[in-house]
Amino acid sequence: MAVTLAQAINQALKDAMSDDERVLMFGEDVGRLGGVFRVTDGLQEMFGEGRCYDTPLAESGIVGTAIGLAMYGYRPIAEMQFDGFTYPAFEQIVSHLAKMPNRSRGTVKLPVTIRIPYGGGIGAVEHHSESPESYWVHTQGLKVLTPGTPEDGYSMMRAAISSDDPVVFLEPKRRYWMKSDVELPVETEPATQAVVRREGTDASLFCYGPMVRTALEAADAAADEGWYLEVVDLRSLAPLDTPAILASVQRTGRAIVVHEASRTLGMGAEVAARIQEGAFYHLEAPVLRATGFDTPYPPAKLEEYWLPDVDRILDCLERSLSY
Amino acid sequence: MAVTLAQAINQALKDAMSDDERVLMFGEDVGRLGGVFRVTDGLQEMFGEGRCYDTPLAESGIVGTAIGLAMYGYRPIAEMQFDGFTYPAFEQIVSHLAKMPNRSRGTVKLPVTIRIPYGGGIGAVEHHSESPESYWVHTQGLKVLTPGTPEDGYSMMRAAISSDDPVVFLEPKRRYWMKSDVELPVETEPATQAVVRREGTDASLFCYGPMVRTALEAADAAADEGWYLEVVDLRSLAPLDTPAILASVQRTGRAIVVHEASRTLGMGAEVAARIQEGAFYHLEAPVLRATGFDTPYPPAKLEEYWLPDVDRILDCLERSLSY
Amino acid sequence: MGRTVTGVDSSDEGPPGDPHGWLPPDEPVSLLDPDGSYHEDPEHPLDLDDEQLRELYRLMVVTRKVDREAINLQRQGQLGVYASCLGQEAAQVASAYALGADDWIFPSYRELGAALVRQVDAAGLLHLYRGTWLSDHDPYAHNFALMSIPIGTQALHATGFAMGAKLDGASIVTLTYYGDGGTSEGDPHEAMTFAGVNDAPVVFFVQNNQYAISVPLDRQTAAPTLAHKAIGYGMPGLRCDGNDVLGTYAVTRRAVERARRGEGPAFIEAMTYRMEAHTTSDDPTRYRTKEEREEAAKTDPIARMKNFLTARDLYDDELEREIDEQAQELATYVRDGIYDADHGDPMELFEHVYVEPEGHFEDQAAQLRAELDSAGEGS
Amino acid sequence: MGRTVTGVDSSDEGPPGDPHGWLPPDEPVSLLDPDGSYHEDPEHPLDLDDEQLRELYRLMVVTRKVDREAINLQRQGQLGVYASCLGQEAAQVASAYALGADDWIFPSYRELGAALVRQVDAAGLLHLYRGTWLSDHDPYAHNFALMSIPIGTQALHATGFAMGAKLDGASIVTLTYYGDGGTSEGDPHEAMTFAGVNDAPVVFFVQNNQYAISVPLDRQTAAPTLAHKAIGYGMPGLRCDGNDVLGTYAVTRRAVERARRGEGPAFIEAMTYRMEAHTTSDDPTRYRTKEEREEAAKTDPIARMKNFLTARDLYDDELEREIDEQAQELATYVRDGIYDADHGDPMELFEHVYVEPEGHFEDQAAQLRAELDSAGEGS
Ligand SMILES: Cc1ncc(C[n+]2csc(CCOP(=O)(O)OP(=O)(O)O)c2C)c(N)n1
Ligand SMILES: Cc1ncc(C[n+]2csc(CCOP(=O)(O)OP(=O)(O)O)c2C)c(N)n1
Ligand SMILES: [Mg+2]
Ligand SMILES: [Mg+2]
Repeated sequence: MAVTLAQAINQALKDAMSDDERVLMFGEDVGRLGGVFRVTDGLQEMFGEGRCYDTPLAESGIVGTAIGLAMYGYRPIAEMQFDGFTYPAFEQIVSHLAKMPNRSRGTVKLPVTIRIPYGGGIGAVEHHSESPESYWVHTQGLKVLTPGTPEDGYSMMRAAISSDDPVVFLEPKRRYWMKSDVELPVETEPATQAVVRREGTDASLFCYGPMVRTALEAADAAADEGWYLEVVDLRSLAPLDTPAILASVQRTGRAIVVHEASRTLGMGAEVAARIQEGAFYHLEAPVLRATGFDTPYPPAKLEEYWLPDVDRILDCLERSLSY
Repeated sequence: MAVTLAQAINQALKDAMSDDERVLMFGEDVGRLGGVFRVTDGLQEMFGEGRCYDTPLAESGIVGTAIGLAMYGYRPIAEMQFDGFTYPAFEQIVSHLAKMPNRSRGTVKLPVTIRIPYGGGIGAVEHHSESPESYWVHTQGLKVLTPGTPEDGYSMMRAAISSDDPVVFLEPKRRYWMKSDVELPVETEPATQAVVRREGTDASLFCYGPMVRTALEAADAAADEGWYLEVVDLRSLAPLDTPAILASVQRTGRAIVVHEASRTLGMGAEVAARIQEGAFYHLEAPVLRATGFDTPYPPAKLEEYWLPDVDRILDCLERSLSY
Repeated sequence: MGRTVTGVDSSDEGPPGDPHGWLPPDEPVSLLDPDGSYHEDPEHPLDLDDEQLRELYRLMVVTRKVDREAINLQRQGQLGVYASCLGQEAAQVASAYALGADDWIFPSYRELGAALVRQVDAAGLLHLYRGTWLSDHDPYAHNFALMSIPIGTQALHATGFAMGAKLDGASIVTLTYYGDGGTSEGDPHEAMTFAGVNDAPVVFFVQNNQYAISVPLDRQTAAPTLAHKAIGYGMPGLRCDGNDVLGTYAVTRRAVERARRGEGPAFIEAMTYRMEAHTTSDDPTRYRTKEEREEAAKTDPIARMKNFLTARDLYDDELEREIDEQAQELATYVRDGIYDADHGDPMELFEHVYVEPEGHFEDQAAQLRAELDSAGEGS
Repeated sequence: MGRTVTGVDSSDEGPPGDPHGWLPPDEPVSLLDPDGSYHEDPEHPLDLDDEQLRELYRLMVVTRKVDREAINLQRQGQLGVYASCLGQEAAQVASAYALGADDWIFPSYRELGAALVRQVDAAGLLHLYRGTWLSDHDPYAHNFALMSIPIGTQALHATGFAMGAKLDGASIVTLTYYGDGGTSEGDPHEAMTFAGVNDAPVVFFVQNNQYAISVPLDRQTAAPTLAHKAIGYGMPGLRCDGNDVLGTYAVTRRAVERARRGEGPAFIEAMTYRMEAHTTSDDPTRYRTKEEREEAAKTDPIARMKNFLTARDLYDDELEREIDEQAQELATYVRDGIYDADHGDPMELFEHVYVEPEGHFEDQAAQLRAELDSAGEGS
């Protein structure tokens, strides 16, 4: 059956809410409207206004009440409408959601899932195309997951909701309409493991979320030229599956990290740092980064020039091979 | 004259406010109290309640009104009382302070300085010892400066206030009482350049803010063992002085980055990524990181175990030399 | 009709300790009925001459025309998205018109009407929605700040600016727009707090169009009205019929002049209705009925002003033609300015990040330059 | 003297459209004068028996004793810092006492008195200030949430918890404490908004102790009183003399029971005074006079309750001795629990970050282990 990423996540929400009545879904416009991307479509009808509801327009309120609901015993899923609108909730996420379990010496569990549609490439206006993952990954105490396929959309969302730890769940919005042929429910690899999406010998491409497809396309293009790229979908940005990353580089000797976020202190920095720490003698070239630039996210008409694409990845490959 | 870092910053504020009546200073308790660290001591007396004033307890309000004041033509300096209390202002900093000049195609300038006492080691309760620099450095459009000496405290603060770009000015609070023998005013190297604090041949220590002194102590200790470390004070975290970083590694062949912030996506990740990108063939060992752990900042009695110190730096040196 | 708004009068020197003078009236101030009949209100005398009355009408008609053009442009793929102000023309035009030339406006993303009062280049304004740049007008040329998308954030900029004007001794008032949904965010709360304690000359103008995307007003507050929030900050909470251009003008005008006299900020709730979808990406059939929408259309702000002018003999076919032509002209101008407008130079992405660049973009700019060159060669 | 608080009575079914019923009274409710004389108030009958009256007194005295002990411990270098509740004992004890056993408290960092009502281990509580861990009590054992340092943030947790209780059909009310300064932050605003629209059974209890560190109330709001904020969220804004343990109890009790009946949230402003420095790190001589402090001491909450009990023949030397002994006992217990208490095991730093650890700390934990071992060897 052809399932889009948005449908897969929607189904995961439905199944989780059916299986466990402590699961709640709330946020701006998630009720009657079904979310601006329709990811929560039908939930309010199925589970009532008590379990799927529209909140006031206040993101700190959404996350802060999620924490209170979780303390009570619920398992809240909170939607932030867009990446760029999570920032009002920053304090609640960083100072409480991430830290309260640790603060409490483990007596308070916060099984909260924060859903965030993220990334660009959809021609949107400002603040609707950002990639804020570094903010969450640098914040200790959170798990940060991001699916790159509809299968993972379903399976990783179920894992996020079942986790007793707070999870930031980043949904690559430009892939919401990407389809897979799959029967739901489906269970993929454990959510905190990286997965090799394509094996290769000449270099490793590390990618996640919206860039998984792009990386696979780059690998296709490279294969046409006789270069075989291994594509590793990181899936979990925190924790980061360092062993899988190192294993791939040990096979290929070269690494390129791909992400939409700006380069400086994007995930590429951390992946590069870990690779050179852990596989120093295996590296035949520096770890390179095919990323967005160190400028604010551009206006829609210029985003194609800003976002990493197959060409930028192949440029990196060329540079890597030149060492 | 013996001047502490706190006094040097205080003098910089006074001199800037004397020189330019558009400079304002505000925040929580900066007026009558002179700030919880007395960094704004005497300003309200000298310049009146119009130019140095206490705000309501609301950090988003502090930064948001700073933006409006800057649009009007003032040069506001806003104090966030502690690192851990900047988060309510996150949206105003990330979505407006950093982006509005770019958004406006350069017609709107925001010469705002956000002063943030940061870092640990003072035995404080939770939220008072954090090192949030990665959040600001990953946010494109901000300049992020941090002095490691009283001289720089004065000179870099003057530079921050004179800059037409928004500056996040991170003050290493555990060094507020550190003294230098210096006559003020003093002008040190340009604020966005890294400075070699001590020359060496065997490895480079990259540090900033509170860790400058620690790195120098480590270099002393290493010298006793016959190893000569070059100590580079980064000073400007955004932009990062990559040429100076690479030049040092080209001299020494080894690099260790030191910071209090948690390791994952701390500044060490970016510095490591740039070094291996830019000086791949010069590296005799991986860039190592002597940092805080990937856990929330610890309670006061355990902070000595969490914070990087001379021993942790020397451990890194030993590992580096073992390659 | 329209209980008097106390607390906004300069003669009302009662301390805020007397809360009753500061509470909103039961009914919003309204001078024009939906059919266009006019009520005298001694508290709100009209200081508008015939030309100005016609001007208010003209501005509303032009706004509607350009708004429609923008929707068309979006349908034709020329804009990525657009947030219409259909039905809110009176609220925007009247409030902006109540300001003096030196006063500043801090809009959200829906204030085409206010922008047109300020003669902001409407084609430039739409570049935000086209995505050719993030904004395209000089705020200092029109005292009209950039449009602000993160909800409610601009209320703080307006407050800070007003604090600055006051400190500088300038006779400038600021007015900021946000929506009913926006009142739930923390920023407008902090803005009103700052404005209150600093007696800042700022007017918080909320267009209560009943919805925040799909979420109706009753999910945003349990307060009797949004204007009731004002007293919690020690400022008057005013209400007006936002579809009545005269009532809205009168209420805003008094608040603005009061602020200018140094008597502090005010909050205005303008009752109106978002007749279009939230944006062109939205599907309002999912959350409201056709009937509701049709009912709301009966309160149309433009029709009633036309009736009013007609009754006063201020409206005739010639005026109609003249205004229609002007509206068409501006719509055409906007169309021409947007249609197939150049996407701009990608290299500009590196140009405005810092006022004082430090050269650290050079490698990334070079990378993009090379990418552009090789794409050019390839194509 | 204490105008009646309307709007909190279950018989008051007036719609929120009638704002007058929801506005705070001119004077805070007070049943006990500073000299201890008692006023009957039909709106606030006391439902407390003699034992309970004595219990309130006992709790205040014990709170003050332990508070003093904590200050001593800080002076002796045993605590890093401490935020005293001196002068606020009545506000805290009375409000916490007004709750049922299943109700939850969401405190800030100053609520020793409320914690003692809940029999939270006071030595455990002080570990936060000692720095031996970030908190050291089980919230579920006392229905007392962890202390919260980021100002006002806990108001949202209390609201979410109350929303949960309501959804679950449980008869649980939550009460959250924050300060006058805290009312300026965005979070309490959002909390009151959420509470209002969800009719959540939560009581927002603000201890207006006149200062936020050095900043006096008039820099936080231009509103007539903090309680005026409540109407902007459609809930009653109540005020009480926070140094009057009986008035505070009565006002809180009604708000709590009202919430329990499903009639929604309430806001209480308890007027009190922070008699100590903000924390032991603070120097209040920089911003307030000795005279002001001395004036405030005259309204001491404990002295007046003692007079009241004495006048009712509920107080004698024996009770005094008994209470003093109890207080001394707890103070000694706290002292013993804190003095030179073990700093804990640094390896614990890795233990609670995640409930479901993923093993990715192993290398860092090993690093610390090695550092500890080598330090052990070295010393
Ligand atoms: C901080 C933030 N959160 C969410 C959004 C997404 N969003 C855009 S408009 C809107 C509704 C705004 O409603 P209202 O304030 O009533 O203004 P209106 O659109 O009706 O003019 C939302 C939720 C946003 N722009 N900013
Ligand atoms: C978000 C945040 N900003 C700043 C601080 C620093 N701070 C701690 S207590 C305090 C004053 C609080 O005043 P108030 O709310 O009146 O409570 P009180 O201390 O008087 O009980 C401040 C500014 C903080 N803890 N959290
Ligand atoms: Mg609206
Ligand atoms: Mg206070």
